Amino acid sequence: MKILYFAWVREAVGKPEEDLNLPEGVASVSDLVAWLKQQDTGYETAFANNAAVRVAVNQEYVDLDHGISNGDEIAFFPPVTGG
Amino acid sequence: MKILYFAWVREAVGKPEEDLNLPEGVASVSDLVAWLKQQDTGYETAFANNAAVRVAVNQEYVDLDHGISNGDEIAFFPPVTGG
Amino acid sequence: MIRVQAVDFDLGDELKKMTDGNTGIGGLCSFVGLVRDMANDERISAMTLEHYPGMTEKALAEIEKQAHSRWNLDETLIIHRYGRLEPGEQIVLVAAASAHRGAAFEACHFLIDWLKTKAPFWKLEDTPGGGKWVDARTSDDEAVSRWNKLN
Amino acid sequence: MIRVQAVDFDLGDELKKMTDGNTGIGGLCSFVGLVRDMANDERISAMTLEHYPGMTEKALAEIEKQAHSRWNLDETLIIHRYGRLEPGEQIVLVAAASAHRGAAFEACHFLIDWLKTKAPFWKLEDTPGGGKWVDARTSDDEAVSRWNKLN
Repeated sequence: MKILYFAWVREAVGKPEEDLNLPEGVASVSDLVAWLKQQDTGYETAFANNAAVRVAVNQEYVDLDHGISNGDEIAFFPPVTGG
Repeated sequence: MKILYFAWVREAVGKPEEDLNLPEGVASVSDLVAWLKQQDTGYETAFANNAAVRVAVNQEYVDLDHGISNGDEIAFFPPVTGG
Repeated sequence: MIRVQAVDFDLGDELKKMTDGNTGIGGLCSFVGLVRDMANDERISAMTLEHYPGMTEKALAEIEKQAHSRWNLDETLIIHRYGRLEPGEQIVLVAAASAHRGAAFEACHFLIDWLKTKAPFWKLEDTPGGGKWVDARTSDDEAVSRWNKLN
Repeated sequence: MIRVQAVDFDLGDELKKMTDGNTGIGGLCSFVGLVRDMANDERISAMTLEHYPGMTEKALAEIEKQAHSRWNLDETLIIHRYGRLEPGEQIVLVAAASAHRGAAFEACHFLIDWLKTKAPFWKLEDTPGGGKWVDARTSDDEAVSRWNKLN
């Protein structure tokens, strides 16, 4: 699966995107966040406050308990500020 | 004083404006309307329904009981429909 | 700024002039009214706008002043045409520029609602059945009344 | 129509194209968002807009679709820029054309309110203290919530 990061989430993680095989035991977005936070302090910073981060799976907004699978495009970003 | 007529009020009266000396006993807009209606059937048509006509004295909207004097510019017209 | 004129106006130029050189403006809201080819199921071949020179300018200036007293605005613009206009032609432009979009939107909406019930313009429509004076609409009175409540 | 682009747009041309040839349109409401030179009492020298290519277009298309399902509209337009923009530059244009002014105003206001909370754009401001990501505003959430009530 492909993971994308935008704005300050991207800066905290240190990269705009990465490809990943669905890790063992990861079935939802929140599972993925928990798993990422164990990999590197950048993710810990990015996901220090889940309420500050929005998630899209396959370019649709979803909640943290949304299920994910290997072909998905998952994006993490702050609340939007365009317009 | 100067009297102006617009839109269908103008068409009913048959002229866009006229100059008039304040007639004897005319102190308000409604006095003037009553006086005009005695002069010609065109005015009777124009003022058949007072609720359908708006009045401005010196280019400000006023009510029918508004006082008038000889130097005034008085305008009669339908509710506005611009924009 | 207010303008009452027979000639057409260039929408892009007019809007551009409102924001040029003022980098404090965050939002510009505008509304253009156009002549429709239909009204009350009748075909309109043209429209003639009559107005009350002198009072028109006073009424528009007062409407603009009211908008500035109610919202924090950098610029406002009202252009209203008169004379004969064909379907598709521009009748009126109102616009408001502000630091914030809420003020720009509300002021622009206010300008056109007030103009429609206060500015001395009258529309005569050319229909297959002859010239017809447009009736004032109750919905326009209702539209303006919501601004009165905010007084 | 929706467009996501780095280059500037010509406001007058874009609006004119929306009404050209359609004499059923009675009103065109538009809103342009511009880069301000100040934010939170800090001077802004420039702004960089990041977005999520792919999702941005989907979100804007959905916003436009929502507007057409709620109001009777002849045309809608959303143009949003990305990349580096300086104070005074145009960021976004939303516009709605309809037979009636009420629908044009409401739809236009709806488009920008929804865009501000749904379209994946993020602003990075260049301030004297360095680059700062703009925080989402509670007032934007409130602005969009009034449209949800109308569902």
